[in-house]
Amino acid sequence: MHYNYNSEQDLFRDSLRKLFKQQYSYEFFREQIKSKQESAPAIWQQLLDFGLFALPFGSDFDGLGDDPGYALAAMEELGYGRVLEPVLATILMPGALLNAADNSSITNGLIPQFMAGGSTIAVAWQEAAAGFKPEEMATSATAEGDEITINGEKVCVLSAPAAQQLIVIAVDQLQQANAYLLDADAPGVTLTAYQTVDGASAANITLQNVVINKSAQLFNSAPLHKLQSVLAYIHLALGAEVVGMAERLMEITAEFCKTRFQFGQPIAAFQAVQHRLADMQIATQKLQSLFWFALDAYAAGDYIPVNMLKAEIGASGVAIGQSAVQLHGGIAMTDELSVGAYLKRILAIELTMGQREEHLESIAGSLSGELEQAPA
Amino acid sequence: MHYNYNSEQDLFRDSLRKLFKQQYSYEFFREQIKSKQESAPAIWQQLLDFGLFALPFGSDFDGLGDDPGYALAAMEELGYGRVLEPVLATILMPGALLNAADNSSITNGLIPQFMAGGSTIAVAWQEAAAGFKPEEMATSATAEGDEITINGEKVCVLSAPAAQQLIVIAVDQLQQANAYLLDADAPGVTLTAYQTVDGASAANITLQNVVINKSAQLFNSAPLHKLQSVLAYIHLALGAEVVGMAERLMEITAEFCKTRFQFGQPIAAFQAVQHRLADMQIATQKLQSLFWFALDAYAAGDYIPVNMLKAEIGASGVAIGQSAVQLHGGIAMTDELSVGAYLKRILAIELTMGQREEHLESIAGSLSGELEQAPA
Amino acid sequence: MVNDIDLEAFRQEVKQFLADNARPEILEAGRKSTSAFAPFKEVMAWQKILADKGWAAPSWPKEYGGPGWNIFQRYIFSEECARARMPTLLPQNVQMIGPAIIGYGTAEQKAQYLPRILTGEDFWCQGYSEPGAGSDLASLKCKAEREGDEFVLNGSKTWTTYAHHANKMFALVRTDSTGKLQRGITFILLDMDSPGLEVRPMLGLDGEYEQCEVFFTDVRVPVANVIGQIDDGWSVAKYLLEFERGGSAYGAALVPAFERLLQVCNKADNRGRRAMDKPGVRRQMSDLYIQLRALEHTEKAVNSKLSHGDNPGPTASMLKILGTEVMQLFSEVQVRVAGFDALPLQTEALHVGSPVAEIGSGDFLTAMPYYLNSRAASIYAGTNEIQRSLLAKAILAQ
Amino acid sequence: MVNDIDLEAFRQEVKQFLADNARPEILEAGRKSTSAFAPFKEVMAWQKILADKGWAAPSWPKEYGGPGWNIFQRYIFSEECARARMPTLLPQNVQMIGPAIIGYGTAEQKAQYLPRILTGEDFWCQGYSEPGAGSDLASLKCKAEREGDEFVLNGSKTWTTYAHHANKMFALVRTDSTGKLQRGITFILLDMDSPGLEVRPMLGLDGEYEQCEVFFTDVRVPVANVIGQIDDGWSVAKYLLEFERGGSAYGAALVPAFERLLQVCNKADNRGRRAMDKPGVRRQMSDLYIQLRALEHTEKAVNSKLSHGDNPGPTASMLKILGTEVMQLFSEVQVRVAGFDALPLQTEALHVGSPVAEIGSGDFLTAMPYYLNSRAASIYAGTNEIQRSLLAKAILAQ
Repeated sequence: MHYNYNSEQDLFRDSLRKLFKQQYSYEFFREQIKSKQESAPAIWQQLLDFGLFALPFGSDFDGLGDDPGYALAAMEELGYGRVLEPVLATILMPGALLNAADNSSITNGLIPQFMAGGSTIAVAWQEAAAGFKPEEMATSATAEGDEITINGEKVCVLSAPAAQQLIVIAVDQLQQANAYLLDADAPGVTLTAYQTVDGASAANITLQNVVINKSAQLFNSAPLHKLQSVLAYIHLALGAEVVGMAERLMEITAEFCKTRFQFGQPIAAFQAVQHRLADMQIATQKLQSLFWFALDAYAAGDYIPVNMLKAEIGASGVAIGQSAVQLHGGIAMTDELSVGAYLKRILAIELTMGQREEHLESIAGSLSGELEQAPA
Repeated sequence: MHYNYNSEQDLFRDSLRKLFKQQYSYEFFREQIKSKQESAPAIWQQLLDFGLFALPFGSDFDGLGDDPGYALAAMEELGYGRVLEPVLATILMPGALLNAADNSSITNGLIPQFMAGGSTIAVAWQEAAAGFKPEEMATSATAEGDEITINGEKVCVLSAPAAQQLIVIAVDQLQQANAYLLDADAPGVTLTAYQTVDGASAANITLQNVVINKSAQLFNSAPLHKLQSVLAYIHLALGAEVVGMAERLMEITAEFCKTRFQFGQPIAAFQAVQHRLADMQIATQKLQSLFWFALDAYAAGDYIPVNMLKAEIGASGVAIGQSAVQLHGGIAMTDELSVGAYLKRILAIELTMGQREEHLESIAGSLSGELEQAPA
Repeated sequence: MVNDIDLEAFRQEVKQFLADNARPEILEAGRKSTSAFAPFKEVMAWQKILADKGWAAPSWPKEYGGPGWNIFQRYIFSEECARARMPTLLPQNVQMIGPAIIGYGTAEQKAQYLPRILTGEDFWCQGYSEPGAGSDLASLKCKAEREGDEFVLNGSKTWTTYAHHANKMFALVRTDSTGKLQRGITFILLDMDSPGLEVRPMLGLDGEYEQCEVFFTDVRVPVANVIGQIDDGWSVAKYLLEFERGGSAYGAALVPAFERLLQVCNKADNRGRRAMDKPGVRRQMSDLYIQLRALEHTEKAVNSKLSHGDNPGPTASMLKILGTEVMQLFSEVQVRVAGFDALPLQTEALHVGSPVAEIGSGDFLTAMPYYLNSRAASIYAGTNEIQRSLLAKAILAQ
Repeated sequence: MVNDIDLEAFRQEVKQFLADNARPEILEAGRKSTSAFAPFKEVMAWQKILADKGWAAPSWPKEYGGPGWNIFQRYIFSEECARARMPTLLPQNVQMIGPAIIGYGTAEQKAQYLPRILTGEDFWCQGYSEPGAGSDLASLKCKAEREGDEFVLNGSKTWTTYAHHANKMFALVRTDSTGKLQRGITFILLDMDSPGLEVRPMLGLDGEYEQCEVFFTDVRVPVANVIGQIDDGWSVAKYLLEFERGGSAYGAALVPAFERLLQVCNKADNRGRRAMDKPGVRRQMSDLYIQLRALEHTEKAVNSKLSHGDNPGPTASMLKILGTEVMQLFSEVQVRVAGFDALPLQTEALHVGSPVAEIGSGDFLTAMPYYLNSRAASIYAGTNEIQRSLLAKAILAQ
């Protein structure tokens, strides 16, 4: 059990922080939002130079992914700097799925290509009614002979508008969840693209009788177990991002309270302000503590603590964002300051991959002995 | 819709307040607790002189119960003064059941006798596992020929140790709930008596093959509807008591904060203290508002708002009690001040006749169109 | 006292009027409102319709154009407007400057301004806050120097909602800085097209322009435009602030909004599943419903104790806290029920008459901007921290 | 650094020792503890057993009798003691006066007091608070006037837990009232059987006597009993308070308590129904579990950054707030799960060795007194309001 990154990860983190501090100002962020560009080529290239494609992959592929700490350190910095670059959507999510895949007819060729930046893949996971649990997806993958036909509707598929390929989570005739690779422009795929409230590029996707080859199925054995593992990885990544945001919001807000004068003194002199700051600090610490706990458990194959981290984002995370706005007052209601951009991102994360209440229910299921993880 | 008692009820309330202020000091309360007497004969006699037995009964019996305002005004004052006298347990609960009863072979004789103070009756309602909803009771009433056999276990039957008769809520062979009158010393009735944490006299009761006559059943028609109506009446009474307690705790606590000095000033000078007082006031107002809303709806036969009042006791009510203790500091942890006695009573009410979470579930059932009240 | 039957008849009369007069673009503006400030053009058109009927200012005394309703009628009117999803009238005219002129204006000022306030021919914005004077309003610095029959204004204002739509402003300006901060403030009226006045709209969190900064450079305003006494504008402002806090009926708007949300929660999807079947949604809706009813009946209880036109005093602080916090709770529950539907940014689809198609189920177009804008509710009109201190002061004074 | 396998072996060693040494009356005292203060006689017997083993003071440096464990071992030890339901050692000896003497005592004082603190031959109480000096401790007035080699004490103390059981007291007394409040306070040791000293126990909310008032009338104490410098007792007290706030491992006690509660929630009744099947219980347990784990890992994270014997400084305030508020949350969930079982007052059945039968299922004998006593947790050792202010001060100093 440890409560910090290792020194190499810390160095990595410091480099990213320096990069974003120097080149990713809030002014820059605003321009990106205005121009509806989630990725800035100059920044993205520097991230690739840092070797970000190595993050989700294991040593088999000369990646760093056997220790998720590198990826999480990156996510924390993306959160801290409120950086829009789609590392999670275009590297970590598809990368983790490919890394977990045991269908070598796909992985042998695709992974090296993907790691070299030669393929952009978006992951079509969530559904409006069915939510985020792989085993509950309504999207169907019907096998017949050598072909599989996909039907369903996916929502909020991040970075989909620019993707060449999609990985779609669907259930087969036996209600067994799996992941399927397909071309983004395959017949029957329809995208409704949009910018999200937190500045990402996304699409809702309709899949109508999309026919793919049987070999496009990522998992041969224990598919649900692997999907749950990737899901936990995504939850951890979102958790790291929120931890980074919480840390930055603490700094910004404390600084503001020291310099904003009302009634002849800095507002930090008021007990109500002090106590709200204290509560923000405690909430930040809770998220940090749950993050390390979840990471440790994840490594041991126990994902309930990851649910706990994700659930707490919906309480402590949202509270930190809202408190930061409240303490800043009216100015935080405009895009003149970055505070609102953090709140929007935190709330979007709460609405993504299972809300607090859904995770509370999963935890209760585990506590009451009803819920078990899929066997490996 | 009105948000106050009528002038006659206000006069009644003022009289009770005066009585308790003059004769029911906290010192007196402590003595009652120490001697394990929930009722003080001198006080009780004065309450009877006020005509308290008229409260639950309608005009058919020359009672005041057609307008529940009188009973609720009394409950509010019992709360305000933190008075132990068992008005709810020995007058309102059995009285409301008898008033609702349509078995004239019981009511004709018993009601006049009861109103004259000639019979003490305790109501055995709640069960450890099954809770408080009449239709969910596990206690069974099995009819055969002219006899009914009662089996079951009741908990926290208030004022049972001194009662001559019991009214027991039980379900018959058709899972239909009803109320049954029996002698407290009937064969098969076993009491485990105790003082409750809030100073009441109570018992857990085992009913083992208690045989009664068929005529001991209170309700011939629409028994569940009548039981639900009495239940709502009890909830309203508990709500009134909490409103009275909240009002008193506000006064006590505001006064304390003005006179308790720390750091060279009254603690009321601290913003944290001020804001907690403000939150107590808002919580008190919410309970008051829900109380009037519930009363109005109760009169119209809609009991969901009564559930809302009871549910809010578990949030706002408990918060007021806890905040009062917190603002008083250590001294509230002793029995030197009355604050703790109020908190204990509020908490006991939260644990009685359905906790907050159970009522939230009932309300959700109603909102989602699942739950309906029993037909009249 | 009006009895229940009268109220029910009144409710029917309101319903009928709304049904007869709800033009499509006005309804669309109501449906696309994401804050207390509805789309400008359409809400002003609606105000004109109400003014013609004599219903534009429910809380005004009859002699100035109010309909003479009691508190329950006013609540029913607000509730039915919200239920029909009419846009809420902008508060600046009828709830702010109107009561100020009624309370403190001269006969001439009343005659000059009130009719155009009612019809919306004039639209007023509020020039109170400044960059350095938010919660601490009394420290405002925007200077008005007397030159003969005129004041010359220099300085700036901020958080001036819809200043870019307004032709008039009521403002607090500093006419004396020698004494106590609250002294030397004057309440003054001015034209937005005055030379030297400049408006800069600010982009809000929801991607829209509601709030503005206003800059004054040698702006000349006649002394006759002062409301109340020179240097005594604080009295007018305080009076108005309590109106602003206490007067509005949050519950009347939120209860119908809750009914709509509940309807969506009870709708089955194509697999027969309803949001209301999820434990988390059940519990949130259940608690929210309690808070809403507590708010509604607190508003009714408090207001029913006031005579017509009375100012609620410190109780206004409680209504403001409770109203805004229940509103925020509603916005949080709604955005969670909306889920993925809340994520697409739909600024363009939100414009009245927009040809851009809505993304998602259509039930939650406003859920996210409403959530974001609701964050301002605990900041505007005196932060809820200030309100709690005011409320405590009243408690401790007893 | 100790690796995982060592820790597991250590855990087994602790478990074994506890199993071998848990005498029935000690276990009963653990099971009947309703606050941080276990039944006196039995907990002191348990301290003696631990002292014989060398485990009575896990956080003390080895040279003074500590076992030399690292933070993870200490956490495991606390956790296993809680899991076995051993009574928690009274904090006054090992967590309070011990560290004070280790940090500020002379060699003679260490030799004289520490061994008997460890074994419990001496039991110490804490004379800090006074009727007029609670949160504002520095305003304490209990006077100590110098007469030759002695101080003469007059005044009173309150909230002196278990003073009626103690033979020793460490106290803060006023030796100079001319300067700043924090100056002129002296940390002094005294005997409880000193002439002129009187103890009055106070009845607690739970019906038990834990807290006492102590009155001093010309009580004579040798000057040699001062710890640290005369007039500089504030430094000692501050040092200790941070130990008191930061040192204890709330999570280590609460996680096993949660496990027991969960077991009860998962138990089916005779109709096959479990508390865990109720939506409200599910949600409360689920959230509580998150809070507990967050607490546990915050304690471990903070403490693992401290070297042996370090003082946690302002972070201690965070640990105190988080620990006590999660404890209170636990107590509230537990009392709700207990339901009717929490209502009987069972003061007599709670005494160790009592012949009085327990009422109810037996799972919740302590639920209500524990709930009530937990209300003190946000008051004692500096209210949580004070802690929040301290924490904010640290945040703002960065």
